[in-house]
Amino acid sequence: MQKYAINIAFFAGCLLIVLAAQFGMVDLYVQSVIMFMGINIILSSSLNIVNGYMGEFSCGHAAFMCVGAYVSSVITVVLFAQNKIFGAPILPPDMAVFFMPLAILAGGVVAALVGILVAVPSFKTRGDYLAIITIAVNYMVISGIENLEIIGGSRGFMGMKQVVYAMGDVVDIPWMMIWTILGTVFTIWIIRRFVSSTYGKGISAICQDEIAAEIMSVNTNKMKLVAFMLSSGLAGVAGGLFAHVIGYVNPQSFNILKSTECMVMVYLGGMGSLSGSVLSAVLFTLLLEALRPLQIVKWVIIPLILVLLMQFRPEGILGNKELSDVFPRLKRYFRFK
Amino acid sequence: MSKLLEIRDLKVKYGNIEALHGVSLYVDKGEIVTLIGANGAGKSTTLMSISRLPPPEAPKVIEGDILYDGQSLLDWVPDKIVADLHLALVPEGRRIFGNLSVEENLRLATYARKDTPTDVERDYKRVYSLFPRLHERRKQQSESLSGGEQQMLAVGRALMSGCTFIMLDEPSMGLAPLLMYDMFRALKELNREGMTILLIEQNANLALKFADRGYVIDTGEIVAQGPSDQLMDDPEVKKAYLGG
Amino acid sequence: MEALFQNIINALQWGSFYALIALGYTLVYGVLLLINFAHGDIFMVGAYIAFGVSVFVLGTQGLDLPNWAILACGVPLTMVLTAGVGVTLERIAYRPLRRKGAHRLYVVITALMCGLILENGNLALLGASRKKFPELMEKTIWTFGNVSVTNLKVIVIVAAFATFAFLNFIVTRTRIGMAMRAVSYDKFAIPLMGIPVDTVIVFTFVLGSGFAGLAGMLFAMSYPILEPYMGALIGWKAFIAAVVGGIGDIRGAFVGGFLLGFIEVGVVAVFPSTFRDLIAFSILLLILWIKPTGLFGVARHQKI
Amino acid sequence: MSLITIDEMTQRFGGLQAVSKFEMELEGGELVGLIGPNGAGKTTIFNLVSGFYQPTEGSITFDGKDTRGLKPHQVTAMGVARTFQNIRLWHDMSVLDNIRVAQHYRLGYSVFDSFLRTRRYRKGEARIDGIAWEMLEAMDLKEFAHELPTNLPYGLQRRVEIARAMSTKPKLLLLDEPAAGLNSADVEGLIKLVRWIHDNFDITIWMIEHQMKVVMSLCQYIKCIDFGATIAEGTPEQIQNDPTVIKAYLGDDNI
Amino acid sequence: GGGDSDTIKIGFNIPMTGDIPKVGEASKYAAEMLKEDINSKGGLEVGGKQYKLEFVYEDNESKAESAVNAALKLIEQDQVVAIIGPNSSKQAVPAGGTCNDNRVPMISPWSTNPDTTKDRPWVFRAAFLDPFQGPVAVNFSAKQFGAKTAAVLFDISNDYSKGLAEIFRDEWNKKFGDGAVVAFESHGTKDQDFSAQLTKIVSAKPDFIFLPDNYNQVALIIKQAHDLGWNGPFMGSDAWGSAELMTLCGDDCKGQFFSTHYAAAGAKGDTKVFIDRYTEKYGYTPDDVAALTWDATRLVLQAIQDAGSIDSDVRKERKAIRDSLAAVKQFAGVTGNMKFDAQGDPIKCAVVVRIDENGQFVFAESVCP
Ligand SMILES: Nc1ncnc2c1ncn2[C@@H]1O[C@H](COP(=O)(O)OP(=O)(O)OP(=O)(O)O)[C@@H](O)[C@H]1O
Ligand SMILES: Nc1ncnc2c1ncn2[C@@H]1O[C@H](COP(=O)(O)OP(=O)(O)OP(=O)(O)O)[C@@H](O)[C@H]1O
Ligand SMILES: [Mg+2]
Ligand SMILES: [Mg+2]
Repeated sequence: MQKYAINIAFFAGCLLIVLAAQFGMVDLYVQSVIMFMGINIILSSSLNIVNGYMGEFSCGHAAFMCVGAYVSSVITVVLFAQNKIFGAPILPPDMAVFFMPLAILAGGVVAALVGILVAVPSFKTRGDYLAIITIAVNYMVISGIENLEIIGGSRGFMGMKQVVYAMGDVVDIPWMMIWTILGTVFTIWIIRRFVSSTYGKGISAICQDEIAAEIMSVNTNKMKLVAFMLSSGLAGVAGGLFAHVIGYVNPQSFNILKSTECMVMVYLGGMGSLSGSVLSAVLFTLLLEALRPLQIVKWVIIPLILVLLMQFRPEGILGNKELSDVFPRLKRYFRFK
Repeated sequence: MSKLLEIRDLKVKYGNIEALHGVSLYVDKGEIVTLIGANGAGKSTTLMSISRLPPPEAPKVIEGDILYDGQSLLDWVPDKIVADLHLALVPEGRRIFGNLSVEENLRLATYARKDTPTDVERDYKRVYSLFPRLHERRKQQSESLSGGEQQMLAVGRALMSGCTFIMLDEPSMGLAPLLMYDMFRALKELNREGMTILLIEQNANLALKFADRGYVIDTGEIVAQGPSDQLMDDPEVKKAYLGG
Repeated sequence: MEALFQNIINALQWGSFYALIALGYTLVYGVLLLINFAHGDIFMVGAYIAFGVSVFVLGTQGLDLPNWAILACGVPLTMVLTAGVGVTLERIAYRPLRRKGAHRLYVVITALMCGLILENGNLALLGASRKKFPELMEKTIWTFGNVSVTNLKVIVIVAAFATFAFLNFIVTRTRIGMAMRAVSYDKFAIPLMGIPVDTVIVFTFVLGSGFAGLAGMLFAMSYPILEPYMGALIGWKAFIAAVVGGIGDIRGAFVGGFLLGFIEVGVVAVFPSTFRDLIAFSILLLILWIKPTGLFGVARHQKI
Repeated sequence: MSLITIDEMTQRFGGLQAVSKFEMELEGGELVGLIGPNGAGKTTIFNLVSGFYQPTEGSITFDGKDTRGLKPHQVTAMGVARTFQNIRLWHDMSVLDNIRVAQHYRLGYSVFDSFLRTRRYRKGEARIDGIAWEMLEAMDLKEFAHELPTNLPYGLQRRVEIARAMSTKPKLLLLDEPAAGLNSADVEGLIKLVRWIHDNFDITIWMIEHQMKVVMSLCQYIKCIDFGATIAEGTPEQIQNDPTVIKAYLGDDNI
Repeated sequence: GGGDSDTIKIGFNIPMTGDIPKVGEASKYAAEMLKEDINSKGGLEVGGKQYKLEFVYEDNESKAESAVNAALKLIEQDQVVAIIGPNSSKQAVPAGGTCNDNRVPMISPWSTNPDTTKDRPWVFRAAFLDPFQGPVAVNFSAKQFGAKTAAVLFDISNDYSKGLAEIFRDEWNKKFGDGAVVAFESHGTKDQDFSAQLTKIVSAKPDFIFLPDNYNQVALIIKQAHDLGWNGPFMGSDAWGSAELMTLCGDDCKGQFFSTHYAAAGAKGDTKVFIDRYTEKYGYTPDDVAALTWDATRLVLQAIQDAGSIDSDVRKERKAIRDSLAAVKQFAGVTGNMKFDAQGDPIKCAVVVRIDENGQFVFAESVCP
């Protein structure tokens, strides 16, 4: 019983948020901040698989987010929304309720496939050469979409709001909030289970000594493939949620800056620390919103804070530990690993 | 003879783990002294503290003093110790510069030398005659050298820095017997030319045979010391370190 | 045909800037294995310093020297001041981390942050208005048929080659150069050779940032519009160029810079320019696929 | 049928011929030594056998299968395990995890099982856990199971590395200078350990070592190479008294 | 918030950081000036009562998601009655959606993307759209340069630039037959070197080059075109309309034409007053963003006044503002007279200006729908 205390508390918390949202106890602004928090958690913890656990240096995470966002948006819009190019909805809009998670997952899957574009070179190259490949992929994806007139090119793509309304028409609850929370939980759940399995530890082995790993029977290429696809797939999920929360996507929303933000969150939290990634994503999102009134100064302060933080904790907030290693008592309530 | 190097109850820490709990030892000019002890006893730590290498890899001195020629080394920086005091260290695990060729590695060691080119030339000759294999491979990327070759390079490099006092941390590690003996002979030769030597060696028998005096260190403390032959007869030492 | 020649010249000039900046990246990387993401912004600061120097110190608002004098004093002054900026960064941001033995990627992220601070700090201080760089040189356009070259373009290209020759000499021929390469492999053993590590590192930053300053000045002369974010994109691309050339290797950065210049110009010349990034980066990807460690980078094969 | 047959194996690095026409045949169950001057090509031979390098010429047949073109992890899966000249443990993983991960090739479940924690997953984890603990037990490393390798003394790290290699259930165990960096007392321990392994597991051991004490007391048969080619082979006695070996390798120990 | 006190809160969703900080600055300056005007007069008079104005500025970092958050913050936390901005369509489109959902009137001063206002009764804009400006450019340049062939260079990642470029191309081809646009080249937003594209354009020998680009890039492009030996004319769009253009571009830009909302030089009446005061206050002549923000804000204020009284319930007040905005019959702005069509887009005239010898933007011609 006690072992699940946190799971239950967590579940209750999520439920509470949803209910609060439902009965207008927290206003839309707070809600959207919470949703972006969830999305950032997905981004940072998924990137942590590659940059943290596997010790690679991927700088193009936003590319996969972008792919996921566009794919899932196009699916939902084509299926459930009236659209200039794609015309009338194919399915009755109220079915969106059931298809939404599938669409978002589909986005994730396609993003994972794009992840292969990075994974395969990683068989041969490492470190900073791979970093370049990820950056290149980021630029290519953006440039590619800007040239895809059918989905709006650089004008961006919209219509997802209609789908969200359609869901609202069926049952009027804060759907996107629910999907985001589910997506976040799903991500953490999967990653935790993966990295704590012996199978997943193969990735850490590659990080710490690739040669030893290969010679000690770890199929390094396969593991890299898995790691990259998982990471980019989850980024795709984040993208799908992002697109439907805002109701509009634009290639430039996924440029190198976005990737940089993901990186910052990972290293802020600590390489190879899942709870660290979650923590840092929350902090980072709050920081961004809290300092909004500072306008220009904000973007001097935030990096300054981070630089100072690095000086005091040169291994990120949690280093490569989990919360449970820092506060062992937590172990009683929850299995972090 | 005068005490060239003297350590007075030295205490050092890695982070907040104390690795040496008050080590005292001295080396006279022109002497060969060896430091033996189990793995993890603190031998390398001692040498790294003498060279004043910076943390985190090297320890931090928290108590005691290190005197060289009567002056304290504590406020010296490592590169000056090599450049001005001619006190060289062959670190554990070789630490050669793998991206440079063998020759470049040797040349780099002469970076801070102030004496005449002829002396430098002489040292090149000496090193190459000491380790002919290095001469064969002088153009090769030192990264791809075999373990033993790398060890030779590490020692040769220290000699190229024009030192008068050399500290070696397990120089025979990974060396084939023949080479090992050759190297010890070479060191003896250098010693006769006036080189002072402080040696860490796993093979205690060999070390004591080679050295004039010895210290036995265990978990950060000196547990025995004295002339080599005396130590070799010490039953305690025999049992613990000479393998019965 | 003429278009071809014209584009070669365009590519040479644009590539020169990539090369100049990439050289700075590679220098620092070659010593600290640190991707100094702030480098693009140091370049930007260099441009602003050049602006300040040639307007408020030597120029119309200051001593009001003639243009040739401004150039003569401005270039070295800019290089020195910019070098100062680079060294300051290394002193206050990177060195403490290094001392604490932080993972190198944390230093990289710090560099990234420092870049942001430079960009937005500039924006906050000098406001959003862009700066116009004065014309320090009587522009002359030589035209052969439809191919036209300005004296400035020639100067830029020459400067790039000269810089390369100089840096290459330093790194491969001099002892400090050798020390620089050694530091990159193992900082720990450097002092044991009697070499002061920090001196070597500072020297590297002086070189790297100094030439970023030169690049900034030349850039400001060729593209006389300064804005805080001008260093970001070109910085990223120069980094890419450096890596494709084989990061850590001076020749690599130089060739890589021009390669990128030629690819970008070439793609625009041949394909619809809307596809530029897509095709250009695909080509780079291909190159890295065929030569996984860049053009000049040697695979650091693990000895086991 | 012999366990491993190495036929005319040659390895070049650019101009340099590190191994030339090396021949070796092991029936299975032996404990053999490989000695030779530094740079003779010993480690390279191990790298070739363990699939880390591909031979420039010649062939390696293990268990009747040609191992050329196989990746190291496949070779390991066939039953070749090794240790390294300088220790290569995964420093940020507990000793236990080091030994768990080394059994990667027979986890017997897929990535999705690891997500869903299926029965296959639990079975697989349980199995390798069992083997891991057995191995720790056998090598009496039990009390260090949850330590990080870096916190262990050098001697123990060596033993952990051997345990890790053993946990892949090899038929052939390659030890590259296992005694290097060990002090005399630990060397004694190592000798006992290797002998114990050889007696208690159905395994063939092939070791590189420069400490004659170890080689001579352990190996039944010794091969001495120089410049990548065999210069002498035989029993310890023969080798010790072989003039070419003395001249090229052993030398005399008066200092 | 709203009307319960005697202040009126209006939100500004503008880019103070990111790609186009200058735009944010201009908007803010204009708004500040307007606020001071009115508050110094004791406030805005509505239904015989004086209300002080309170403007809340939120930085949207020129990011889509940030614009949405900024909008929500203004709506929920600050309880503003109306929102001005965002300016560029990248943020205006999503933020417009948000405002429309939450029934808050929003006016984007600058956005030209039809989607911003399309099917969004609560969203308006102050700038004319590409489908109107495109033909203006076509007809004018055809007449002015007697051109048959044209080349276009635009910013592919800037939907304003891209949209206008495409409309221009289609219009031109319609007028002079396919292939009359001899070169259609693009560049990226942060690019600084355009010589490759220009080489292509120059060798295609068009009669003139259409350049729907931001003024900072315009300055570079025209310089580089001249370096490449191009001496033909350029035709520009309203994004040229910045005081900075001349400081950046210098002589190279003199003699070029561009279509915009108003001609600063030789302006009369309110426009002149506005320009002079702005110039005197901030040290440079206002660009089109400033002017459009000024108009957009005044539109809201007029709408508030038209509504007749301030409703203490913010929601009702917003509704009132929205209705009277939609009902605006005739509004005399510094960027010309306008009223809104069904979509909430302005119906207003465009002017084409010439950059004269002393860098003034002088009126050349006015085109009305
Ligand atoms: N960088 C370090 N950080 C933390 N602890 C360290 C570090 N280096 C050594 N130690 C610890 O300090 C103690 C002494 O280590 P040292 O390397 O001096 O032993 P040693 O006598 O050289 O052993 P060996 O014979 O294996 O070289 C050991 O317990 C070791 O775990
Ligand atoms: N990857 C490589 N590239 C080039 N040369 C190499 C490479 N690996 C080894 N060599 C060379 O091949 C020779 C054999 O190396 P190897 O490591 O096998 O020697 P070894 O017998 O293990 O010596 P030791 O006992 O010192 O470890 C050496 O001369 C070494 O320089
Ligand atoms: Mg040691
Ligand atoms: Mg070897």
